[in-house]
This record gives sequence, C-alpha cells and structure tokens, in this order.
Amino acid sequence: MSASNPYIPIPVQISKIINEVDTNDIKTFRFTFLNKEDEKKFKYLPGQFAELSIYGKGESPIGIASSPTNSGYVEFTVQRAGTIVPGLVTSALHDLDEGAQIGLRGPLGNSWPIEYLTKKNIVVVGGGFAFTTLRSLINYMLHKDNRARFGEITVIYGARTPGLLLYKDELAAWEKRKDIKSIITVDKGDESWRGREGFVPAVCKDVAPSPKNAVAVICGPPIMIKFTLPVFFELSFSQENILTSLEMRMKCGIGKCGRCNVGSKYVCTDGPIFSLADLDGLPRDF
Amino acid sequence: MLKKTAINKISELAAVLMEKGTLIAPVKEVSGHNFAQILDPQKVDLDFYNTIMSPKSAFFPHKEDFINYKVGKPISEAEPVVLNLKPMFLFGVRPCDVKSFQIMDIHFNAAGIIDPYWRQRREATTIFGYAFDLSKSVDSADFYNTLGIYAADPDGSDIFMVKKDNELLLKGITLQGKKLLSELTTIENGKAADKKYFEEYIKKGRDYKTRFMCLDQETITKKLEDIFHNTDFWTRVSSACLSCGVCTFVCPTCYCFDICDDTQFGRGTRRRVWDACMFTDFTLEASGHNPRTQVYQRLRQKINHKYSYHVRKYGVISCVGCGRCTRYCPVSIDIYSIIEEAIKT
Amino acid sequence: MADFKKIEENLKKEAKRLLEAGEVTVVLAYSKGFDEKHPMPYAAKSVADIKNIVFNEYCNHNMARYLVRYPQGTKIAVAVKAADSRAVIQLIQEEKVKRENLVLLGIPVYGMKNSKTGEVIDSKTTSGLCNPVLYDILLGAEVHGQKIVSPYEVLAEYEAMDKDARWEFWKNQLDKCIRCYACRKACPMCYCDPCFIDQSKPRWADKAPQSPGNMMYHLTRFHHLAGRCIDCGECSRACPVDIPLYLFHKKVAKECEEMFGQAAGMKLEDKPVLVDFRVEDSDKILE
Amino acid sequence: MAFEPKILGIACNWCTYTGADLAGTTRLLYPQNLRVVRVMCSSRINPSFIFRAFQLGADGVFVGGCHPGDCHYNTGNLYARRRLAVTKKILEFAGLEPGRFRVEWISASEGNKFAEVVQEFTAQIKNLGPQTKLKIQK
Amino acid sequence: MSRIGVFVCHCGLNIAKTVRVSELAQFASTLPDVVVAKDYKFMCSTPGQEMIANDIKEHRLDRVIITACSPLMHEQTFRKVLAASGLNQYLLTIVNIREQVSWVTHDIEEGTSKAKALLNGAVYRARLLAPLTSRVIDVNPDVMVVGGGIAGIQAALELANTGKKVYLVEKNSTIGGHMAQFDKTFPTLDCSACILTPKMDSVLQNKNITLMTYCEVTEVKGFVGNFDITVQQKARYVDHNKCNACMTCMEKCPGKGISEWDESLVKRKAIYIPFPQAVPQKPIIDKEVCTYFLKGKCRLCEKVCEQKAIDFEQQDSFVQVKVGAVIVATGYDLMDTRPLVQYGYGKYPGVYNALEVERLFNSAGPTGGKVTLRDGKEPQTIAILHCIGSRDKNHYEHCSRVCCMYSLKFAHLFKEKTSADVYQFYIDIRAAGKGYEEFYNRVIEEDVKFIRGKAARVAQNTDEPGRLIVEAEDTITGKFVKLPVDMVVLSPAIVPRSDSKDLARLFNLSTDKQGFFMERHPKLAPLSTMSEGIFIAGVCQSPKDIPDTVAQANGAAAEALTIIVKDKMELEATTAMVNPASCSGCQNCVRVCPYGAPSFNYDKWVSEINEALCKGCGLCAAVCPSSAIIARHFTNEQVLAEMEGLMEF
Repeated sequence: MSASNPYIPIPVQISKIINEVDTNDIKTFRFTFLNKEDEKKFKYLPGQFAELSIYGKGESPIGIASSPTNSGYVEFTVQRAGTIVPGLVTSALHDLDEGAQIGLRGPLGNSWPIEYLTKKNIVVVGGGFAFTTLRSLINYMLHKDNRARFGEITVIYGARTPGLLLYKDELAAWEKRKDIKSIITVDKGDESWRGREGFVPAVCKDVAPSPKNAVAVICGPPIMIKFTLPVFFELSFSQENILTSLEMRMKCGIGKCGRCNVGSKYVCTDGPIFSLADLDGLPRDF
Repeated sequence: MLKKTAINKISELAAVLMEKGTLIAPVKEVSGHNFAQILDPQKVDLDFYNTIMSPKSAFFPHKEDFINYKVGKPISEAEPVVLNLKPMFLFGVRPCDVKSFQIMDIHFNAAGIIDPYWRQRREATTIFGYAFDLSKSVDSADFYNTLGIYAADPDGSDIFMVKKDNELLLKGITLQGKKLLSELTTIENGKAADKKYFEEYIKKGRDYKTRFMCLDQETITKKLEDIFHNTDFWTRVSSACLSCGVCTFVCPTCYCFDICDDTQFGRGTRRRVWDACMFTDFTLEASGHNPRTQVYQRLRQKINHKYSYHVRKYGVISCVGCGRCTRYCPVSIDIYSIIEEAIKT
Repeated sequence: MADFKKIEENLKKEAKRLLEAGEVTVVLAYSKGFDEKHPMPYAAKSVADIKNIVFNEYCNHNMARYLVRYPQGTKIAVAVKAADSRAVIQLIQEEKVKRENLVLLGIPVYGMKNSKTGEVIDSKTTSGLCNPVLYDILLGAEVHGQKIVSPYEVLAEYEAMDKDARWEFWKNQLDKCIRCYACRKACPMCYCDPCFIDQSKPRWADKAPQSPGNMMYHLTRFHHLAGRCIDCGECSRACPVDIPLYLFHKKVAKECEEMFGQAAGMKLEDKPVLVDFRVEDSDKILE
Repeated sequence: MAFEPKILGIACNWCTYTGADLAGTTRLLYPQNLRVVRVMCSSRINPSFIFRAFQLGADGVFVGGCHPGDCHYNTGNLYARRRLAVTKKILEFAGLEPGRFRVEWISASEGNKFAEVVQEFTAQIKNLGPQTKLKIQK
Repeated sequence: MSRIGVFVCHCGLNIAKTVRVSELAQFASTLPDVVVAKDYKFMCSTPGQEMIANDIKEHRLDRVIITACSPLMHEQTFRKVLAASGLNQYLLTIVNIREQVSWVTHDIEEGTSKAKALLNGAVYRARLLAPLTSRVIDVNPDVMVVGGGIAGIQAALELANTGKKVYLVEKNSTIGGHMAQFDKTFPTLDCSACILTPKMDSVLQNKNITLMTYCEVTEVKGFVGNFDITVQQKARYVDHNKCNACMTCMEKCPGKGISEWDESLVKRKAIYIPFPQAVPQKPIIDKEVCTYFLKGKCRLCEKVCEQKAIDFEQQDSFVQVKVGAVIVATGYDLMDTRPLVQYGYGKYPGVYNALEVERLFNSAGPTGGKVTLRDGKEPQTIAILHCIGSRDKNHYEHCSRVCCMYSLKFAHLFKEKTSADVYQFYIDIRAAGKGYEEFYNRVIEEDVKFIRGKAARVAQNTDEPGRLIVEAEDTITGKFVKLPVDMVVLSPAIVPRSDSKDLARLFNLSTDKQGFFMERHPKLAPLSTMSEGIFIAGVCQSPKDIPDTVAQANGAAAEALTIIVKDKMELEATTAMVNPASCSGCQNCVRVCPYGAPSFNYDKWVSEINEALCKGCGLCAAVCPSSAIIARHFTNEQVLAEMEGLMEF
C-alpha cells in the first residue's frame, strides 16, 4: 500500500509465472516492485498476506508465498476461485502474462510468530493449496542465516494427486536436505508416483512428531484440519502450540471495513494466524 | 465565550460559515431532516428532532472515491482522489450523535492503521453540537441516557448550541471552538442571563429522560458472550428482522464498508461504499461459502459488534442510543429491548 | 374503523386453538413493539407466546413476507389482511409455499394507519380491498359499504404529469435512495437471495447510492415485480427516506392488468403474467 | 453539427438479424445510427439490458424478433412481447419519451421492412433529440 | 488480460468502398488488449486464413475478431481456422461490416464510424468470451414406437428392417388400431384386413421388434439419445408365454363383455381376443366382467386350459426401457357425437357413427357383412351426414380430412350391398388425393344423391314410426329439405385421443388448439417435435388418410434413424446453465422453457438445466430475476459489455 494511504495499492510487475498444478488452476506469480522505495518498505514475515489489486476487477487477499529471505521480489500462489462463476480478481490474474502490472497492498496481517518459534522444533502440516504461507515459513527457516535459530523441522505435506502438489522442485530439494524432514503424501498416486500414499491425518499419526518443545503449524482444507487436530491433541500438543491460519471474506485488509471478524478479532489484523488457544476464546460460529 | 443569534437569522450565520468553508447542516427534506452540504444559507433548518441519517457521513461519506483509473493503461497512471478539504462546519449535531464521533475516532483515527479520509475530514471540521429541545417530548425510541449521554451534553462538541426561545446560544467548548466563535463577529455576545440560561439548560438536560436501564459495560459484554450460542434467543429476537440495511445505514456508529470498482467505457473509480452486516452477501466468499447465512446470525453479529466485540476490542460500547435503528426499522426491532432481554436471559 | 380489539381476541383464540391442536407449528401475527404505534411482526410458536399477540391499526406489516423463511412443509398459520392474502396467493402460484401447509387467518380491516404520520393508508396499499381474498378462518366481520376507491386512483395525478416533470419527480425520489434495500426485504414477493443487484457477475449497477445505480435497481425491481406486486405498500412503508415506490408498482400493476387481464394474487390457478403468454396476446401492448 | 443519435439494436439471430443481412444483400440504404447486438432469440433480452442501454447513452433502443408464431424457439417471442411491453410502460412512467424504445417483428425475408424501420426510427429519434435522462453523466 | 487479434476484411471493394479498412485496423490497434490488427483483401481466402492462423501462433492470440461479412456467412469458416490453430472456436467474434455497414450506406464517413463502434463492441465482448466445448453423449440405438396402429406398425417395421431394435408399445391387447376395424379402404376399395394383417404378422415375426401390447407408458425420463421410459404392463391374467391360443377358454367362458372392436355393436366373452386376426393372438381376461373377479368363483377357463396359462394372481408390472428416440403414433378418437343432440346419436337406433358402419360392412363384423339396422331390417333410405363436429366453430374448427372420402366409400358400399337410396349431406366434397376425384365421380355415377347443405337435425319421423327425418337446407336450391330415412350415418370429427393431454405431458410435447400434437415446424419439420428425439406420425399430429399416415410413419422412422444411427452425438455447446449459488428457486425458467430443459431440484431448492435438452435460446436467462442462469456465449456480462462497447464511440 502506498505510504500515505493504506487504500492505494503500489504498482508491481509480474516477472514470472509458474503453472503449479496439472489442473492449470493454480499459478505462482512473482512480482517485482516498480518503485525501489516500495520494495524497501515492503517488509514482511512468513504468514502475512497482501491484497492483489486489479483495477476494474477488485482486490483479493492472498498469502505471501515467498520468504522475506528472497530479495527483490515477492511471490503469491493464486488459485482461480469459483467453479461456476469464476472469481473476478483471481481469474483476471490467471489471464495475465509476464510483464503485466497490477497493484499490491500490504504486507497485511500478523505472521507466523517467529519469536515464539525460535529455538523450538517445528512441525509444519499442510494440505493442498493452503501450503503457500507454510512454504514461506519453511524457506525462511531453512535460509542459512536462520536455520540455526530453529530446532528440528518436520514437514508433512499432502495433496489429492501428485499433479496437485505445489512447489514440486522445492519439495524435491527438501527431500535431499538433511536439516529438514519432509514427508510428502498424496491421497492417490499415479503410475509415476514413488512417494507415500495416504491422507495427511493418517500420515501425521504415522510420523508421530514429539510434542516436546515443538510447535505444530497447520494449514489445509477444513476437512483436513478437522481430522488432523485430534491427532495432535493425542500426541499431547497443547492448544498454544498448534497454530493455524484462518480465512474470512476480506475487503480492506486493515481492520476497518468490518467484515472479517471472528468474535472481537479481525482476521485481517489480529490474524490470519491464530493458535488454537487464541481461537478457544472466540465464538465457534460467526 | 457565549454568543447568540436570533433563530430567524441563522441564515446569516450560515452565510458567514459558508464563506469560511464548507457548511454541513440539517435541511428539511420531504421525509424529514437530514444533514447536507449547504449551498443556500436559507436552507439551514434547526426545527427538527433529529435527522433521519446520522451525521457520520460528514466524515465517512456513503461513498468515498479512492482512485480513478483507466482500463488498459499502466497502473501508475491511475490518479488517487485528493480531498482538498476546506474548513468544514458540522452544524446542529445532537449530543448523542456528537458522542458517536468519539467512538468512531477510536476505530478510524486511533487504533491500528489510520484511515486517512476520516482523519482529514475530522481534522478539518468544527462541530456545532446542539442540545435537544427540552420543551418537547422525547421520542420513545431514544435511549441515549442508557449510554450515559444527556440531552444537553456539550462533551465532544467544539461549539455547543442551546435554543432559548427565539434565540440560539452558542458556547465555545474546545479551543478550536472558542477560536472560531471569536471570529464570528457578526453575531452578538451573550449576556449574563444567557450564560445562566445556558448552564441551567445543560443541567436540566440531565432530567430530560429517555429510556434508561442500568447498563454495565462489562456485564453486558460478558452476557452476550455467554448467550452467543443460545440460538433460541437469537432466533426469537430476530424473528421479525427483514435483514435489510436500514439500522446500519442510519446508525451513527456503524462503519462497515465495501470497496468496489465502477468502470464504464474503460474509465473507472475505485471507491468505498457503506455496507451492512445485515446483507446476506456481506460475508459471502468467492468460493461461495458464507459463514452467516441466517438472519439470526446477522442480527447477532450486529448486536454483538456494538455491545460486545467493540468493548473487547476498543473498550467502549459502540452505540449512543440515538434510537434511529429502532425508529426507522421497518418492523420496529428495538435494540434496547433486545439488550434488556439479553440481560434477563 | 374495524374492531381491532375483537380481531385481536379472535387472533389469540385461533392461534391458541391451532397451536394446542398441533395443526400448526407457528402462528405469524403481531406483537407489541417499543410503543403502541409500533407493533412488530411476531412468530408465536407455543401457547405461552400467545399473550404477546396484539392487533391494532398500525399492524401494517405484510406477514406473507415471512412465509418463505420457514422450511418447506412447515405448517404455518398466518394472519392475512387483504393485501397479505393476495401475497399468499401469489406465493402459492409461484410454488414458494403450499396451500395445504397454511392456515390463513383472515382479517378484514379498514382504517389502517401509517405509524409515522398517523395518516389512514387504506387507499394507498390495499388495492381497494378491505377483506382478504383467501382465508380459512375470518377473524372479524367482513367489511362492506366502504367507499370503493380504485386502487389506481392515486395514479391519476402522476399519469397526468408531463413526461419531463414525471422524470424530475422520479429522479428526485430515487436519488434519495440510500440502498438499504429495506424495500426488497419488506416485499413479500422479493425472495431472491442473492438479488440481481448484489451480483458481481454481472455487476448490473454500481453499489454506491447514486443516481445510475439507484435507477437500475429500482427500474429493474419494478420490472421483476410486474404482474406480481400485490399492492401492499410495504416497500414504501419500509423506506426510511419515504420514496413512494408503491406508486410505481401500482402503475406497473395497472398496466399489467390492462394488458394481460389479470391482477396479481387474486386467483390460485393464475400463472404469473410474465412467465406466461396467450396466443391471442396482441402487438397492441407494444404500442 | 447535426445530431447523430446512437441507437442500440438487439436482434434475434434467426429473423431480424437475418432480415438485416438481407437488407444489406439487396443494397438497401439506411442510416448508420443503429448498432446491432445479436442474440439468439428476442426472449433472451433481459429488461435490464434496455435500461442499461439507455444508461450507456443510447438515444434510442430497438428490439427485433421473429413474428409471433414464427419464433425459432417456438414461444420465445411470445414471452418477450409481454416482457418488453412492461419494459416500455416502465420507461414511460419513469418519464422517458415514449418513442425511444421500439419493438418490431421482422422476419428473415423482410429486408425492406428492416431498412424502413431503421429509417423511420432514426428519424424519430433525431426528432426527439439526445437522450439525457437515463444517460450516466460522468 | 486477453490477447486479441483483429482482422479487417476488405471483401474486395465490397467493404473497402464504404469503410476505410486500414483506418479501422489502425483504430483497433489502439484498443486495450488488442495485440495485433490487420486488414486484408479477402480474409476468407486461403492466404487470409493462413495469415490469421499464423498470427494466432505468433502473437499467442487468445481471442480473434474477424471484421468482415455476416456471421451467418463465414462464422463456421473462421471457427475452423481457430480450431485448427488450437484455439477454442467459441473465442471468435465476427463483426458484420458488410451486410450491416458497407452495403447499406454510400457514405464512407458514416460507414467507417459505425464500423468502429461495432468493432469496439466486439472487443468488449471478446474479452469476456469463454471457451466452450460441446458435450458428446452416447446414443442408445433402440427406438420406442408408441401406438400400434398402422402408423406405429409401419414405423416399427421400417426401423426393424434396418436392423434396429424397436419397442412397439400398444395400450390395447392387439395391434392394428382403427385400420383393423375398417372393411374397405378408399379409393381403391382393397380390403383393409388383407393389407394390414400381413404387416401385423410381420411385427410379430420380426426379431428386432419387442411387441408390448396391453402396455402404457407411465414415465419418460432422459433426453434425446438416452430416454429412460417406464412402461406399465397391465395384468392380462393369461400367461402369454404358456398360452397356445387354443381358444378353448373362450368357448367355455360364461362372462359377457361388450366388444370394443365391434364398436359395442355386439358382445364378447370375459376372456377374449378382440378379433380373429389379432396380434398377438392370445386372450386376456376382462376383469370388469369376469365372473370370478365379480363373484369370487368360476375359474372355468383355468380348468379347461391345458397349458395352465390362466393366472388370476397376475399383477400390473413395470418395465424400464432405454431408447435413443421415440416415435409417438397414438392415433385418434372419433368425436363423441352424443352431446350434439340434434343428430340423435345414442337416442335413435337408426343413427350410426362412421366406425360402426365400418363394422357393419365387415364380413367379420357383427352382422357378418350384411347391412342391417339394429332391428335386423335392411335400410331403404340412408343419409350420410358430413362434418359432424368438424369445420364447426362451436366444436372443432378443423377439417377431419378423410370423412368426405369414406362417406363416398360408404355410399358405394351401401349401393353395392343394399338397394337403398343413399344421400350425402355435405358442405363441399374434398377429394384431394390420388384417385380420389375419380372415385367421387364414380360414386356420383352410382346414383348417390348429393345434397349440398349441412344437416341441421335428425328427428323422429312422426308419420312413420321407427323412421327418421333429416333436415337440412339445400344451399344450391335454397330449399329446406326434410328427408325421411331409415338410417343416418354421422361422419364425426376426428379428434385427439382422450388421453392425448396426458401423453403430451409425458413426452413434453406441445398440442395445438384442437389438442393434436404439435410438430416443430408446420412446413419444414412436420414429424419432429419441440422435444428433441421425439417424433410424431399419423393422426395424432392431425387427421389424415392411410397413405399419408404411412408416408409419415416412414418419415418418422427415417428421422429417428438419423439420431440412432450414430453411436455418439454432440450436444449444443451454447446452452444455459444454472449457478446454484445464485438460484433463488423461483422456477421461472421451468415455467417458460419450450423444451423442458430446466427442472427443479426440490432437495437443493435450485433449478437445474439438462443441457441435452437446451437449445440455447436464452429465454430462461432473461426471466431469471437473480441472474443465476448463465446463457453460454450470450451471458449477461457478454451482452452488457458488447452494448457498452457499441455505445462508447
């Protein structure tokens, strides 16, 4: 957002588009800033999001998929929303080419609590498309300047099919590294799939990460969350040590427009990251 | 400092203010009074109980243009709308409504990211509060006493005005108000009797009773948290609710808005427009999911927002008891009664 | 004036009987509001709720509005005045409710008043009718001998206006609109969710309360209610800024009646005129 | 400069649009003020299209369909007739000049009728002058 | 954003003469999202098409706008170019600047500026176009023919002979229909049974035909290519698999029913075969008159049946039949003339209707072919009254078409079989058909008397009890005629079957004013209906004679064949669909669709559109108040955008 006015987006340019999945409805957009000052001001942490803004179409809040350790650009992985009536902004974005300019407002929201995570073992659990800010966090922690600040890192990531896994190159690279334990699973493999098959909750049960000095960071579709949380409770993770990211319809992204509240909290400013302990104090209904 | 002017000479005062800047004052429309920018000083009309729409639109207009853009042109060519405000005079605001600005200030002008539009408008404005006419009976919908506000409460006004027979007494309350009043040289100074009348009027305002219940902020907040999942209660109190946006639009403390782009012939404007939590599409996500599909959920959101969430977030109830939501509700849903009933539940 | 006390007594009596017998699970009627001029629509669900039921000259609300809120198959008793009963008939025609699930408590009235102005509003809103068109139980004596006023009489003044003056009139009126959508929400026939105006694809009009969007919203809404508006006047009564929407609806209703020979909500077996045609329709209607 | 109205036409694919093509094939001359949107059937026309056309600045709006009874989709234009009749009444009661909206049934063989209607309608709209009432003023 | 290519055609001088084409291309290149804009002499020529194809690749175009002649001319041509270049063919927009611009003006300024406006509209529209794919569905190769009269028999045989499987559904216990009741057929006077029964037998013998007599269709689901039809097999109480048609049961049966086949002129048994040549030639039990069913005992038939074929426990059963196309050939009824009391039918024994007379002539009929009155006497004077109930504004306006001819046939047969005087009371004689006029002349020569005037009344002859009087105005002489006769033959209107409304609802057919099934187009599609895959043949469409019926049946068979001969079929791509999230359940779409494509899902409370039935007219989208229906290729957004583009300049 512009310095003087949080409602005015800053201009960015698409420098790279990566088609992530074989269904062609999830793409990663890499943006570079048109103004150097904007780039300097765009300081963010993993877990934050921004409003991608296309004039004439509107704005859409999207989690930042790159890590602050990636300098010079910022990445967003965007799913084309809506099956019957496509989302205005996301489908317009998907129709853009490299070189196109759009607007950006952010960084917005809180982040994964880096301070809190420091010196702890981190269990990252992701499902499907909701892996984007987890990727940001993982890359942040894996960066050579940061790796030492964190304990063991375990990643459990699942998608419905091999073709629907995001960031396939990075997944492969993590598997080769020694300082991260990465378990990739798919609900149903294909001929070429050599990896694990099975649903994320079952895999979590299988892997059984220790709760000792550990924080679980979980993002995924509601159904995955629903069945994964009991696994972590059973493993004796406390509510404080299970973190997740919420989604609500947002407009302003800066806590003013009044629509993304869960109880007295605004998802856009008090969130999107909450621990289960935070959520416990909030109504379960909206 | 106290000054006065004859009510029938208000237009002269209005003309002076219009010279100094933008005057926003009540005018009589077919259906009642409303605040409007004054272009003809004769139109200012203080013979009203309260306006239909609250004066919040002076700072938070129904539509606020952010930026003008052209389709197919580089984004950097989009032009942000600059306000270029002249000094603004918000004239004839009832004490309960004045109070609403203080509540809205927390949201727009103090907590978190500052809203530049609200701030600029607010800073440019001098508020002329205006005591209720104590000689007339109170509207049965009002309940600002419950929120600790009185009919002749000068708190929050820069200049406070009281009607004395055919005259209007104006007293500077804040520095800004006092300074402005001193600059209004065309109106005469008040006499000692006027001063006395003014002070007594303020005091008498405390005896001018609206509906009242003893409302402890923490108690009601807690109570609403407790009964949040009492669907029977919420279904019952919302059984008549139409889920229209009247209550939120007339409300002086409702601030929800939508941001939308309006394009025609390749040129467009991004702007914010009032929105209402009572509308079904308010929380409708692009995926088609909507966490609040039921009328009771939306009414619960509205009441909780005012009497619970806002207290938790900003430490103050977001309601001034002006009675508009009750008065203009097509089915006479009364937030006061709901709160009363909630406490009893 | 109708005998409101008597009607209230009968309303309570019937509501009690129906709820006790389990014939219905909810009785849609009125309860007292924050003052006596402001009764509220009320859903009595148990015998204990019956004491709250009231009926007086300010009970204008069209209770048919609430029918679609209850799940299909719910047995509902609903208090219906003349216009309300037409709304029920229209809803049955449109298959939103089923006749067999409804018990219609007919209320013949005259002398209904606007709570804001105290003005008697029969002629504006009840299509010249005092007695319900359809009912199962009548809660008061049928009203006869009232001066018959054509529901369309109020239009004469506007029809006589010069087109430019009429344009000015409507533009000024519709420019007042704050897009609170109370009109559509109060309307028993406006049951779309989402409403066309809320759509983002296509965006029929700007969301801001300014002339073009207001025009598009209201003109289209007049069209959507063509041949369906049952002239209860709830749109105007609900409007916080008093736009006389009922005038426009009346005009469209009048035209539809003249062109298609059928008024909305008068006969159960009718079909809504704009999703119907007759081979003998003539091109005259396009002139 | 003389007033050259912008007229929006919506024509059904099977009759009026084809009729307009025939007018061209037979080299009938008519004014160039009409701009036609092709839809499959006159029944496709949503009343809001008409309102929108006037908002976009159309000085006149013309709808063309098959003759009643000849609809390619059997009964489409019979519904359209009723709907458009109501649209017309609404526009008129709102205060728009009655002559600005016109519905004509023009078959695929009536190229000459198409040309005549355009001729006549254009002249009529010229006579009425620019449409300023519903047009969105920017 | 889109990458649009604009291609402006000169069409030689056809366009270039009154539209500045290069200026138009230049203008296009300034519009947002247009990445390439060119003009060319003949865009539809091979080099023109190649240029477009190259530019699609080179500029990675995702939308193509051809600014040329009418889309009705070359839309298909250019769609193929897109498809060949790997672009969805629906991403094409044609701007018609020839038929609707250059050919209708001489003014190049006007022409150019209108062309610009049209092009701009196309650009606005093109941006919002979506790729569409037509769904391909499997086609069931079987056909159902409903109605076992001559039309149904003919259609079934034609289809079966091509090797296709046919289900022939007949509601009576035998096929044959009305034609089986006739004695002779006009004008050739060949015996009806002689030409029909071999066909009936062929049906029975044909392995490709599943004959389903005593059956009725109760539910039709699905759509063209994939109908799923429920057929009710009414209980016959005789196991036809066991029955060897020995007929012993019929001899012993004490029950008495009234023979429908003989037009109630005689009685039949409770266990019966309608007529000796019935197909199948196996009896059924009429429950209404069977002694066992009425009184609880008898079962004589069961006792005498060596095959043990009698089954009193039999119940109605339901059979599911899946077919790709349906031919409806359900025939007609004669108008019930009893309400026309002035003609005394049902009151005076001497008044007969046409079908009764057919039976009187028939050697297998109640009188063994002798023309006798109900009292057994031979009539001396016979009046044949034309147009009873038809060509009559008070009853049926239509002409029943065959009455003139069969009335002439009756006259001839009366002359042949009796010595009676025969009078024809007619409005005019309609003898349009091969050999018909000749037959008319022949009958005239046979001394049949023609009185031009519609009979007004048939009355009791008070002078001669038992005889009748026919009253009419002879419009030639202008005199009032009062003719004493022994026998009156009415030629009643041919009307739709009493259950035709139910059938129409079942098959989603429209009916005309009289109630006959409506064809899709009176001239060009007389056998098709508005329901794709359902065809009509014979008198259920309108009254006609046997040759026409047979011709129609053959035609309908051919039409059905065009559908089932392919194993796949492509559905319309530009269909409508419902966005369930926006559907408010008003059901307007269901009410208006001429094809019955939308239906209402009461569980989800939303409408659903069967794309196989949708023809893409967009009517549903226009009546949808909440804009929930997406009319593909003509969506609200697309139309609105095009309008905006057209109005911009």
